[in-house]
This record gives sequence, C-alpha cells and structure tokens, in this order.
Amino acid sequence: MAQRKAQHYWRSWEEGPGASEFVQISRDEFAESLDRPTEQFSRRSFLKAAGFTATVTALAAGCSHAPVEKAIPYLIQPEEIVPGVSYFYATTCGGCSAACGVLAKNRDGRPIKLEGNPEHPLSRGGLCVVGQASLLNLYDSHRLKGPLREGQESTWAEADAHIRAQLETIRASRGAVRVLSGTVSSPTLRAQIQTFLASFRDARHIVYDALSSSAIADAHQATHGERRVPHFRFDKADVIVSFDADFLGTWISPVEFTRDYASGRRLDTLPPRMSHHTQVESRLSLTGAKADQRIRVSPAENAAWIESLAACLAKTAGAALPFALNGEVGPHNSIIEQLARRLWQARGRCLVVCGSQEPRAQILVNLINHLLGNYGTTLDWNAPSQQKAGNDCELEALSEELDRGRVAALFLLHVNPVYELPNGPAFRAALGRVPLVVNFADRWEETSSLSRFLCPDHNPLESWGDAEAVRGVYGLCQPAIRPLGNTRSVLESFAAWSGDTRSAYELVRAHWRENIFPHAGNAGEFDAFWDRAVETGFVSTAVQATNAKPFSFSALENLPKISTPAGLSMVLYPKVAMLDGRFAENPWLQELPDPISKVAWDNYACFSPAAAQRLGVQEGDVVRLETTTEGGATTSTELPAFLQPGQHDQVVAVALGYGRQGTERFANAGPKWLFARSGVGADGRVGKNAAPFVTLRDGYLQYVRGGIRVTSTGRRSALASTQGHHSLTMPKDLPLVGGQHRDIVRETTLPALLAGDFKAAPSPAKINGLWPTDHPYTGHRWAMAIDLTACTGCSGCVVACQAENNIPVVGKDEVLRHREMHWMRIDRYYAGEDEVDVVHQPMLCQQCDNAPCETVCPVIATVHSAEGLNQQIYNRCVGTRYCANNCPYKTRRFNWFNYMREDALQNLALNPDVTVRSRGIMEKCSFCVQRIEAARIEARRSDKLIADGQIQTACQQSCPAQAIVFGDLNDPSSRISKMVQGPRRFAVLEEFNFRPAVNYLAVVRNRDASGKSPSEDRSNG
Amino acid sequence: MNDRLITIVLLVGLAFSLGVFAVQAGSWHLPGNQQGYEPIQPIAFSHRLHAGEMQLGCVYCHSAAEVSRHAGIPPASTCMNCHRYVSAPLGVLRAEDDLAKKENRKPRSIVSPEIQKIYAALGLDDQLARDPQKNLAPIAWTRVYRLPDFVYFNHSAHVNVGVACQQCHGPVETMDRVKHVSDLTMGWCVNCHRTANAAGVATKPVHPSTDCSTCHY
Amino acid sequence: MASQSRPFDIPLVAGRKTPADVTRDICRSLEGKPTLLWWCGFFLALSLLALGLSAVSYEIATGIGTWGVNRTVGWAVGITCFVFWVGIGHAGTLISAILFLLRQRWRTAVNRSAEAMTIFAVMCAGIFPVIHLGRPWMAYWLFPYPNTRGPLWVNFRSPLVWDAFAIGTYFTISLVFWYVGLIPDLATVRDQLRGGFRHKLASLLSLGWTGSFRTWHRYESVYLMLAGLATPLVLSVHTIVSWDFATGVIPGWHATIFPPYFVAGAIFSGVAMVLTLVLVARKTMRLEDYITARHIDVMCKLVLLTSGIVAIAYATEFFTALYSANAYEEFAFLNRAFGPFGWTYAIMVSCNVLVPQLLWFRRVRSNLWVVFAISILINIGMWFERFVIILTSLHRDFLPSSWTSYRPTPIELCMLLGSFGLFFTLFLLFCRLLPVVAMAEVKGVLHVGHEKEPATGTVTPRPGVEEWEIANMGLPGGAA
Amino acid sequence: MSRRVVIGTFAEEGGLLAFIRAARSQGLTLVDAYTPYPVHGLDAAMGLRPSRLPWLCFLAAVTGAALKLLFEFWTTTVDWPLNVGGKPWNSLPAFVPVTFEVMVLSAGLTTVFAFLVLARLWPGKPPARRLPRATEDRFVAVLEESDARFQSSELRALFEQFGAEHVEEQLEESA
Repeated sequence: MAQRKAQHYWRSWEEGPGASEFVQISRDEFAESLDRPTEQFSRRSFLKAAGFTATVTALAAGCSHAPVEKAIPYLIQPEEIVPGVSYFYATTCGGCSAACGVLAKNRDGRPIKLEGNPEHPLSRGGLCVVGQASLLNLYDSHRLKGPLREGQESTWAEADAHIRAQLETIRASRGAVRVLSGTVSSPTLRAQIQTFLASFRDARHIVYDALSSSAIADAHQATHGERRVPHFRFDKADVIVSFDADFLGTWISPVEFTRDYASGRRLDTLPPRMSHHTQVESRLSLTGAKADQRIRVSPAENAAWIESLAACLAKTAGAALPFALNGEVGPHNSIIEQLARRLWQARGRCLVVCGSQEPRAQILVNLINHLLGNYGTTLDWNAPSQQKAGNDCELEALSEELDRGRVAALFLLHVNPVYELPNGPAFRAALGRVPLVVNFADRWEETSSLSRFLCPDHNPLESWGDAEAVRGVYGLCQPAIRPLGNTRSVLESFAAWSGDTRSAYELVRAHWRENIFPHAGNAGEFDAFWDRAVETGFVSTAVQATNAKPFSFSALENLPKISTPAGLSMVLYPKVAMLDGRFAENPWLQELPDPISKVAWDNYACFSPAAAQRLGVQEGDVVRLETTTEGGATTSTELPAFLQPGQHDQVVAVALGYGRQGTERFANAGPKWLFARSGVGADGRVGKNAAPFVTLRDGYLQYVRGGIRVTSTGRRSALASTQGHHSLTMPKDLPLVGGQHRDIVRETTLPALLAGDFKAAPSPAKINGLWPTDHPYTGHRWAMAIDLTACTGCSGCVVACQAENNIPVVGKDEVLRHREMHWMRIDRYYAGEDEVDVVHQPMLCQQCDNAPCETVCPVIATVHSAEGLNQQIYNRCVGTRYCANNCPYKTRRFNWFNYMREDALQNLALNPDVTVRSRGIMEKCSFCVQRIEAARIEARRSDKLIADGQIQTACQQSCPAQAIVFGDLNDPSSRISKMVQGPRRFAVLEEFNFRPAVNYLAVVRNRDASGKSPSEDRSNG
Repeated sequence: MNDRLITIVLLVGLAFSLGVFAVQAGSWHLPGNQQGYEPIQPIAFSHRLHAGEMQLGCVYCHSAAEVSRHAGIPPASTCMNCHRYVSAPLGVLRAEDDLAKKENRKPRSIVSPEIQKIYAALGLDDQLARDPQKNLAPIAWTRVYRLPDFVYFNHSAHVNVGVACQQCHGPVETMDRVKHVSDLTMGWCVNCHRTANAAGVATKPVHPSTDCSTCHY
Repeated sequence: MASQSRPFDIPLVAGRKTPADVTRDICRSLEGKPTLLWWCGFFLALSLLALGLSAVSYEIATGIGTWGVNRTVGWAVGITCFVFWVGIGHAGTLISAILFLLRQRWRTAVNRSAEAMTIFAVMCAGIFPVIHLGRPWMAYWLFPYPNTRGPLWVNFRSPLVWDAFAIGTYFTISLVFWYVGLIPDLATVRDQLRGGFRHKLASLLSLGWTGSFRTWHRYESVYLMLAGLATPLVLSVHTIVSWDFATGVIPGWHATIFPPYFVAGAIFSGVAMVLTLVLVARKTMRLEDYITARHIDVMCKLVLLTSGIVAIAYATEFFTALYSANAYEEFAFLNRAFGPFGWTYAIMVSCNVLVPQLLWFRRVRSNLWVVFAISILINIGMWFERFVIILTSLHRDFLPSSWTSYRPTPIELCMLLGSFGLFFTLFLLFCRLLPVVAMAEVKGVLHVGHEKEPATGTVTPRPGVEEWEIANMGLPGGAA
Repeated sequence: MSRRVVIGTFAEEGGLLAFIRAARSQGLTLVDAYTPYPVHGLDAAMGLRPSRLPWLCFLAAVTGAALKLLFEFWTTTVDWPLNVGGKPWNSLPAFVPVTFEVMVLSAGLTTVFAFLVLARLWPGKPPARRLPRATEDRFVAVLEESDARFQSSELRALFEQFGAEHVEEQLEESA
C-alpha cells in the first residue's frame, strides 16, 4: 500500500533513497581528485575541488534534518498506566530507622521523586534531606547487580546452596550463629530472623545503631524495669529542655520531632502558642540554633548540670531521695533554679531529653521527667519508639566472642562495623576467623568486601516490606519499580535459608494477616484492610496499655559514675545529610551545605573562635588531632580547622560519616577542564573517618573523647563553604559603617509580639513610581510566605528542590569557586560573638514584580507572567549574566559548564516535566511552575478552579516544620493572603520597591522583652 | 590533461548536486521545521481507511490524548480489539468464502501481510494464540511530530477544551501515510493562542495564556 | 579667532616643508622596507594575538566556567576589557571630529592615526561582549530581526541592546569617517607609487579621486556633516556604556553621575593611548617634523584637564554615597576603597589622579620619556578604574550571605593580552599600508607659523594684482 | 563631441585663486580646478553654490529616528506586549538611546553615499583626468575654449600673468 507513494521527504542521507548514491559520487570525486600526484594536480583544479567541497557541504547543511526518531509503544499496555502521567505510591522511607511515610512519584514505570506522605501519623508530610536524596540511591551504578561469592559473581541458587550447606554443618556442630544488624524497624523481618535463628541452638540477633541511643533504653530498664525508648511528644510540651540532644537535626526521629516542635510553636493560632526551649549543649547543633535559651557547656559539665537540675527539682517536689545529689554547679545556680522553676510550673506539660550516652545522665533525666510527671503525657510509655533498638552491651559481647573466634556464622544486615565501630580494625581481623560471613549490603564497602557471601538486598523502593516506627504505627513498603539488578529482599533470603520459598510480598502479607490485622480493631475482610494499607501506606493499631511500673528509686542508689573526659574533648556528631555515613556515595547529600557550617563536601575540626585563637589555628589550617587510650594506643587524624561560633571552648567537634570507601568516585565529580581540581582529599576520599575516636566503654558507644591534643601540620586545605560572610553586621575593619546592621532578617520576642507593639515592616508606604501601572494582576497572583520562626534550617527543601527541578551536582571544586547550583539556599546568620543567636533564612528567587533582572535581559529571556511569576526561559537565554549581576538577592544560578549527571542510570531520576539546562544559560527558582501548569490543566479538565493548597511547591511539600506556604494572593480566603496580614510579615529589601512575591514572617524568640537570653549575662564557663 | 578531466568531472558533480539542491529548494524550511515530513512506517497503517472510511474516533486509539501530555501511540493490543477478527480486507475474505463454497471446503484463513506484522509482534501463531517459541517484538513506528525538549505541549489541555485534532495534524482521515502538515513554529502556536483568546475554541470562550511559562519550564 | 591667533606662533609643521616634501615624507614610509623595530613589534603583537585566540577558542569550546567569575561576580575582566577598549576608542573621534569643529588645526598631524586607533580599539571592544556570552553562537539574538517566534523581538529596555546598537553605529561611522578622510591621500599615494600592491590598493580605494575642486567643495561639507554627527555619537556611546551599570540596582553601579564620568574617563584614557602611540610612531616612522613637541604639549594639557574631571567624579561619587545616608551605598564605596580589593582602588587613584598632576610642569611635558611613562601609567590606571567599578560593586552587594571574592584565571588574562595583540597587529599593519598622516590636511596648514618670512618657492609678486596679494598672504585671513 | 581645453598649472594656491577670479571676470568658462587640498576662497572664486548635502543629511536623520521609534513602540506595545520588570508597555525613555544611534547611522551613511553618487566616485574608478601633481603640490585650472572670439594666445598670456608654470592645450571628449 505504502509503495504506491514512492516520493517522500527524508531526514538524513542514510534514509533518503536518492541520497545514498549522491554521497557515493561525491566521495568518488575526492577519491579521484586527491589521489592525483601533486605535481599534476594544479592549483586551479584544487581550488575547483575546494569550491565543490564547499558546495557539497553547503548542500548537506542546507538539507540536513533532525535525526530519525522511533516511537515504540507498549505491546500490551498495563491497565493503570498512561504514558506521561505521574502516579503516587504510598510507601515507607528507607533512609533511616525513623521510617517516615513517603509517596513515591512514578512516571512511566520509574520513581522520579519522593514526597512526604501527608497522612502518615508521625511524619505528616515532612521529609528530611536523607529521605529526599534516597531516591538517588536507587539509581546508583555502584549498587551490586547480583549475589557475590568470595567476591566472584554468583547466582542465588549457588549462593543459597553453599550457605544452607554450611548452616547444616553449623547446626550439627552447634556452632554460634549471629545476626548483626542496625535497628530493624520491619516487624516481618524481625519475625523472619527469629524463625531463621530458632533452628539453631546458639543463635542471637544483635542490634546496634552506629548513632546509638542505647543509654536511654538501658536507663529505662533501670528505672522502669523495661528496656524501652519512650515516644517523645514535643507537640505536647510547653517547656523543652534538651541536654545535647539534637532532636531537630539527627536524634532518633528528626522529621516527626520537627513537626511536633513546630506545632508547639504555632503563632498563627489564637492565642499564639509557643513552647519555651532551652538547649544545653557543647557544640552548636541545629536544635541549639533554634533554642530560645542556649547554654554552652563542656561535655563534662553536661552531666553536672543534669544532676543539679535533678537535685533542684527534687527539692521543689519535696521528693525524698535515698541518696544525696550534688546540686552545686558553680556560678550557674541561678540559671538552674530558673530552669527548674520554669519546668515545675509546666509539670506534665514539659519535656526533658538528653542525647548523652552516660547511663547516669539518662537515669537522672528519667528521674527529672518522673518528678515532673511527664510519663504518660509528653513521654508516651505505652507506644514506645521502635526507632533505636540498639543494645551496645550485646555489641560489646559480640566483639569479644568474635575475638575469641567463637562465632561460626555471622550475618551482617545494613551495618558497616569495620567502618563505623571504634574497633573496626579488630573487627576486620575477627571477621577473617568466622567461617561463614554473609552480608546483605548493596555495595562493595569496608565490611561487605570482607564477606564470603554478598547477598545484596533490594533498594527499599524495589521491594515489599514494612516498618514499625512507633509501636502501633505500621508503615508498609511497596515496590515502585521492578528491581534494577538481580538483587533479593532480605526477607526472601532468610526465608530461603529456613526452607521457606515464599516471596517478600507473601511473607509481609502473611505476617500482617496474623499479627497486625487482629489488632487493627475495625474488623472486616483482611483483603480490604490490606488494600487500604497499600493505598495509604500505613495502619495504626490500638496498643494495649502496659501499666507503667512505679519509678524504681533503687536504680538511683548505685548510679554508675560519670567518666569525665579531661581537657580539650572531641565531640563526634552526625551531620543532617551524612548521618553515620550510610549514604556517603550520594552526591546530593555530599553537595548539601551543612545548615550550620554551610560547608559541603568535607568534614572538619570545629573550634570555637576563642579556642582557635588560643591554639593559634586559622580557618582552613590542617590540624592533627590525636589522643591516647589507657592502653597507650594513639588514635589520630588530620582535618582542616573550621571556626564555629557558639561552640564551647573546651570542645573540638568532628562530623562522623566521612572518609567512606566508595567516595573515591567523587574525585572527578563536576566538570573536567584545564584548571579543574580534584574533589577528594589526599587519601582519595571525601573527608576523614572519625569513627576511630568513638569509644565502646562499659557497654556504651561514647561519642565524646577526652584528652585531645591539637598540633598544626602547617598545611592548608580550603573548605567548600557556600556562605562567605556570617553576620548581618558589616565587617569591623571598614571605617564608619563598620558594625552597621542590615535588617534583612527581622526578629522580636514573644512578649513584644503579644503586647502587639511589634510590626516587622513599616506599613507599606504607597510608593508612587514614575511609571503608569500597566500590569494589574487579575486572575491568580502566586506568592509565598516563609515563617522564619518555624524554619529550623534542616535543608529538606534544598534537596527536594534539587530533586524536583533537575538541579545538577557540580562537585567540590565548583563549590569552592562559588558556583553551587541550588535554587533554594538556606542563609544562616549569627548575632553576637561567642554566645551567638542563629537565624536561618531560606532564600530563593523572590519573583519580584519590578524585577531588576527582567529589565536588563537583552533577549527577553526572563519576563513576568500574568500571574506574577518571574519566568526564566532557558532556550531563549544567551547567557549575558546581566540578570544575575542585577539580582539583589543573588538567587540566579548560571550553567558555567555542561554539568553532566554521573551516568545514564542517574538520568532516570530526572524529572521529565522540567527542562535539563545546558551550558551557558541562566536558571533559577520557578515557583515549581511545572506544578502550577499541571494544576491548571487538571482544573481545566475537571472544570474546577484551582483550590487553595492544591499547588504545593517542592520545598513547601517537603518542609517538616510547614514553614513554607504557597498560594494565590488574589484569593482573600487563601492561607497565604491571611498570613501576609499579620504583624510579623516583611519582605527582604522591601524599601527598594522590587515588590518581591516572597514574604517572610519575622523570627520570634520566647524571651523576656529585652530580647536577651538569660545565657548571655553569664560568663562563659 | 588531468586537470581538464578533473574539471569536467567536478563540473558534472556540481551540476548534479545543484540538481539535488533544486529538488530540495522546493521544500526548504528553517532548520528544525519538519513540515512535509512523511516517513514510511513499519506497518502500512492507513489513517484514511481507519479514521476516514471506518470512522474510528482519534481517541479510540490515541486514548492518552485526553489525560496525558502525550497522545500516545496505541499498543498492539488495541489493534487486536478488531484484528483478532479482521485479518484481511473484507473483499479478499468474501472471495475466499465463495471459492471455498465452490470447492465446498472450509475457507482457509487469510491474513494480509501487514496485519501479519501485528500478530508477529505479539508472538501469536495462526490460531492467534500466544506462541511461547516466538518472542515479543514491539513495533517501532517512525515518529512524525516532534517538539524540542524545551517545549511542554500538553495534548489533554487542548483536547479537553475542544481543539480538533485536525487543527494541528491536518486532515489525517484522508492520509494513507501520516504527513507533518503544520510547521510547529513558536509563532504558529502563539498566534493560535491569540486567536483562541479572541474568538474562543468552537465558539466556546477559552483563555489560553501567552505567558512564556505556559510552554517553557 | 583672536584667541586662536596666538598658538600659530609656533609652526604646526617643523622644518619648513613644501607640499612636495610632505608627499615624499609620508609616501616614503610606505615604500621603504619596514624597520627592524617594526618587525619586532609586529612579531610580538602577533604572538600575543595567537595566545588570545587560543584562549578564546578554548573558552568557547569549554564554557565560561574557564573564567574566574562566579554566582555573585558575573562580570569581571571580560567586561572590564570591553569598557576599557571602548574608552580608548573615544580619543580618535574626539581628535578628528570635535577638534575639527573647534578649528583646532594642530589635530591634522595626529588625526589619521588617532582615527585608526579608534577603529581598532572598537574592534577589540566589540569582541568581549560576544565571547563573554554563555552561548556566543546566539549573539545575533541581540538584534531585532523578523523571526518565527511570534514574533519575539528584543528587549529595547535593556542597556545591552542599547550597547549593541551604540557600538555597531560607532564602529560604522568611525570607519566611514576615517575612510572619507583617506580618499584624497589614497589618490596621492596612487599617483606617487609606481605599481606594487599598495598602488593597486590605492587605485582601488581612491575611487578615482582627481582633486577636482567641485568634489573638494562637496567633500568639505560631507566631512563637516560627519564631524557633526560623530561628535554627539562619541558622547552617546560611552554614556550608553555607562548605563550598563548606572541602570543596574547594585550599589556602586546605580549612580546618575556615570555618563559624564565615563565620557571624561574615556577621553582621558583615549588621549593617553594616542600619546603612547604617536610617541612611538614619530620615532619609528621618522615623523618628528609632523608630530612636533607642540602636539605632545597640547595633548598633555588635554590629559591634565580630563584627569581633573575624572578626579572630581571620584570625589563626587564618594561624597554622594556617604551623604546619601543609604547604608548599602555607603558600604559599597567604603568597601571599594578599604575592602579586600582596596589595592585596585589605590592603583586607580594614584595612576589617574596623582600621576597626571606632574603635567602641570612644562619641563615634564617637554620630556617625552616622562610623558611616555605617564601615558602608560594612565592606561593601566584606567583599566583598573573599570575593574574597580565592576568588581568591587558586585562582590559585596545586598545580602551578606552571597558575598564572594574573585580571582581571574590564566584564560582570562590571556584574553586580555590577546586583545592588545589584536590592537597592535592591526595598528602596525596600518602603518605599513596606509598614509599615517593626513597629507591633504597637513598641506593645508604648512604655512601656519611661517607667515613671518616669505615661504620658499613662491613666485615673486607682480604689480597690479592686489587680490592675489591678499590671497598670497596665506590662509589665516581665509580662515578668519 | 570633442572640445578644446586649456590646462594651466600653478605652483601657488594664490596664483590659482587670482587667475580664476580674473578669468571668470573676463567671462571665460572654467571647467574645473584641481588642488592637493581644499583651497579656501576658491569656491567663492569659482562661484560654487553651497552644497545641498546637509539637507539630505537632516532628512535622513529625521526619517531614521522616526522609523526606529515607531518600530520600538510597535514591538513592545502592539505586536507582543510583554511585562518586563513591571515597566509600562510604552517605556519611551528607554527607547531614546537606540533611536538616537539609528538616527546617526542613517544620517551618516546616507550622506556619504549621496556624496559618492553626486561626485561619481566608485571603487576602482580610473581618474577622469590624469593630473598626477594635482594630488601632490600643484594647483591646476582647466578652461574650455568655447567662444570663437577667444584667442588661445591671450589665454596663455593671462595664465602667464598669474605665474602659471605650464600651460597646454588638449582636445578631449567632453562628457
């Protein structure tokens, strides 16, 4: 039929029928002309040849067309999938043991974005940086493709055969079988492991957390007779006192806590509610940055403070203690009494938490909470947290067993002891003595490389599973994509080795039928229950009230004494992005500037400015940190120094999670050109591993190490910081304006706000400009409001934006050259010298009505939309960078090079709704215009108006504190138009009449009207 | 001598290429403009036959057009909705029936070569049952309409307000092989949006935006 | 006129030349073999050019990332060079057009080379805005042309579009002006040289000029027109360049003083560059008789004047900033002077304000070596002026969070050198190919300063022809 | 038709000036004068009317500017109004610079082009009259021997009187 019409147009020589021989001929031409001996081949004919060549090329250019493209449809299209339409699957985040609920946004069969599940009872729509970035782990080309045996590629059949055979012999010889894992939040998997171990005589499942909270559980063992980590309810607390617990950043369940904390500090409610938060800590943590009152103490003092607070409260409560507490902490009694008073007034409505691993400290904290009657109110005892099940005593025991070579089989599940434990080297050696080592790691790292069998687990987005974050709250994991490699769910592996051939799906389903469905209360069909669970991604079941045992004072009688580290002590802390280093190979996490230090791509030794001065250390100097154990063994490392205001002078703080094997890949992250510098340290890795400084003492992983000696190496190494100047007051070295303050962030105190005599911005004086107003915004008027009181600076929005808008990773060198690409950045400013107040200000394109960037663009590549959006049209941009120069907020980002993703696999994470920008063009925050357009089209399709809150920008969606609100200013009933009415509203640089569409709500601190936090009038201890 | 030879050959070549160019010049477009592109497809599917004579609605096959950015190319399974029963042009089947009656035997099943390609793709045997020996081979159609990556055109947005498919794709129901009729330049899009703003679509008032971010983001 | 009569005491052309001498002197420099000095200069210039070219091609192939610029400092050396070269260009048009209108007859000796300098400088300038683009191959989008985009034109509110038009016009008009001035001299060259490439070139470009007075008559009015047009043009061009910054909101850029400030600066730097060139040219081309100490002296005074204007501008913008009581404005200028890049500000002030003050002294003005040194220093200073304005304003603007620093990469520096390479290559070629002194004009003023004694070669007066007497007294009367 | 011309060469511009005045006063028809540089007063002596080029220049300037201004207004306000930085559709002040540049450009190019056309100059044109020294240092007057009563001898005398170095007669094709 087609042959009837022979003539048709063609797109390339290859395709065109007539073309081929033409190419042939023209080739012959040159063959003939050029094969001539030169003397015969005169200049004239050469010129002719040249002329002809030119013509041919001209022609070729003239009729060159786009390459032929194939469109290959499904053979048999799945019912529920329409190409080009996104679907959301409710599942559970596999980022850490907090097990937040997420929605996986799927497009054409692959997840392209993770979003918090708004209905999840704990995370309630929030998602942290790690959760957001965990999408990229799925598309990591370094993941193992299948099982490995002795480092050689193998098949599951083979691996299973060998493992089972060996297990048989072990069973016969009654050998010891150990499963070493991090906190397993999946009840099904816990059960599965138990059934697997049941068949052995000597089998145990040992759990530890690299970031351990073991002391909390043990303390409750002592005081309440049951080893539990209670469920902390910050939303119910009106007074919060935290001793070194970074609960907004990395402690136990940050997203949930942030959400609770924020809901305890809602100022738009009537009457405004604002909890009072005191942070007693040695380094400046994200939580400390938010505190109303922040007290700098050395790790040694910390316990003393707790003790005296306990004593003080005991006195107030008139509780008879069977022993004397030392209530003296030198000069600070006044503060302690004040704390105690505040807590006592809020009995039952307050919460005292402690991040220390000292059992004594934790027990005293329990006492305090008991005296204040917080158990049952702000500490949920019945539905305890399942997020930190680690038991360091057992870990200690295991390592002894290993040393003695008593273990016959060791199964390592999502742990990397060789890297993250202090006795890593010993562990490495010990592993060699274990006949059967099976590891479920998904990549080749410190520990897995030593295992005989590597049985890689699925990525959480590939497999069925479940998670119990808090007793009674069960999250369900469902696959969002077919497994990319020949990996296998741990569930199936354990099942297979205990002779059970069921799939993960069947296993989870069965477990839920038997153990969860019965408690679900609302009886009915299991299938219906299951479908609902799959749809919503979680179920909450009733928890039977375990009658809390009476507080046993006996625990207090022989309190373990504090081992006070002497002199300069090292505090090892996790960064919000890197945690214990589990995802160190994730470029999004590596490139995220730490919300406090604003440094990316490295860990470093933080000193307080005073300490640095005392030690004669400049920022960027590489210092040698070393300490000696009682045994005389020296631990040392070399790190660049970083000056951290607000940190205690007796402390050097170092982040864990760096120096991981596998980060070598980032050596050439970023563009390759003449003067490009490597993105990794001398040892080829990103940062240094600080785990050797952790100690495993008397059954506890301790993150404080005393007796640190600091020596300078004379070398320097630049830190990739994304922020140059750290305060809103001008540098002192400039005459006249030195010390002058810029009111870019506005701030007040709660009393001032309640008194009603605070107004963040002078009522917008009608600026009558020169121009006629040709641009009335009829229809929608998009705008954003950011509540700086709620914002904790956790940076979830930054990564969310990166994932949504295909923002490239540029690598350390480019960050050093101030070329990071994040559209959303978190500006962090300090006020004060060493007792600092901290504010975080999310800064993104302000979408000004009178946008300075638009006027100067010569090619109209950035103009205003009829709905108040400052549009950037990539394909029109020629790259003058004039707009970026003229942007008062410096929120525009330029593609200095072609910033490529690492490989094709990573490209699968790209959002098909956003253009991938090429080299030489400007880009910036678009208010997620692709979401706006989607909503508009949907509204038109369903003949409805766009409802308020229907459009959520990526940053807003991800924010655990719900600090960001986006909406339509022209809709008087919308949330945003209500928010901008309040007294706290201001806009940055408003006085210049740029008319930004982003509004900020002033920072409010819960202090006396003078705005001074009590900590300021005490001399630094 | 050689020079003259070269000269002649070159002149011939030049003449030839100019000839080719002359042919080209007729259909010259700005770079990127594919107007008039009409590739041969792997299966000689005739829109004239299906959309024209049989009067199948466009969205019967391109169903995604109502809900998605892409109109989508129908899966082979959609073809099978009819071609499970229709394996060749009606006339041919009739003829075979008559012949069979005459020779009083069961009519042989006739499968037209083009439709055979669908069966082959789905790995079906002549009883139209899945044949495990054969392996599935998706049909690689040659794409006719293509917008640059930085343009986000959404079919559903247009179909749902009642823009006729023909407005952009031309009288497809008269084409045996689909031809790229419109030039798909930005001006072409914008002008349509403008006129629609003024006159509405099919007398129904609509307000398509001419903001840049309507298509570019 | 009276005021003008005084300078004529000193001859404009030394050595009592006859028109024939002039022709010979100038044409000789075209015929003879180039001096060794010329070859050295040419080789140096050419190698710099090659360096620049390779740098540019690498940058275009790899990306603007090969420059030191960053998210906060989007412009630096590149745009600095642009403004610098445009500035250099201004002296040429000033001397040829404005001084022509002001009947400053001393210009005749230097205007040809000054105009050539203008054209080459504008060429150098024109390159930078193109190569500093993220996508240089899209540069033509800056011009409004009919297109299939709706059609989408350009943003006539953007100073960059103004720039594109200004630089384009400036280059075209300067070129035309220069060429029109060349026509009679080309005819002379055509008639003087016997064969050879230059003869061919001259006969092609001289457009068949015969010296017919009817043509001369029209020619003069055309030349006047062009001068009249070029004068406001030259002022407008740097005004527009200054608007690139003045229309921006960045403190340190957003200033109404910029247009006059930039124009003065441009003339300042331009005249300094002319000084540099003519001082070299008169030595290498043996033109001491035409470019006399007097020319140098006058130009030195011009430099002194413009330096004064620039100095006032510096003071004024500082004062305005401090007086404005605008925190951002105040900070911008204090940071400019005392911030991390204070040293650039120091160079700028010392080279542009302090050093030129030496020119108050006649002894300094008459010592050509010192003048040469000063002119070089001024060029350096003026380059830094632009660098200071661009960099120090950008690197610390409104939000302290986005303050950064800047350091140029070798690539950028190679481009800077390359632009000088291009400039001198073209200029040296010009010296070899075209008459470097406007012969026709010089011939017109040969007698100036020689009125006292009767010029040689004049025919002895005959009785009874009084009007001839008058005419024979020479041009002052005619000019008056 | 052909005509006879007398070509006198002077070494001094003064000589030429005086001669031409005298010649014209005697009603001789002057074809043209050739000088190495524009001799002041010669136009008056030759009785040349001031050139009309300035008017053309002015006209070109006005039209160029007007058209450009209209174009800018049309593109920003009529053809496709786009909200650029909240500026009004018709941002007249912003249109001035480009308008001015275009004005200068059109005026300059038109004038020069017109000049070349009027003076019949074009690239590679051979000189109409070969007077090599006229472009160097000599001043040449060319007279036409039109009326019969004119005696070439008297003419020579006149030349001599004003110190012509060299006088010759030519027969040339008149344009």
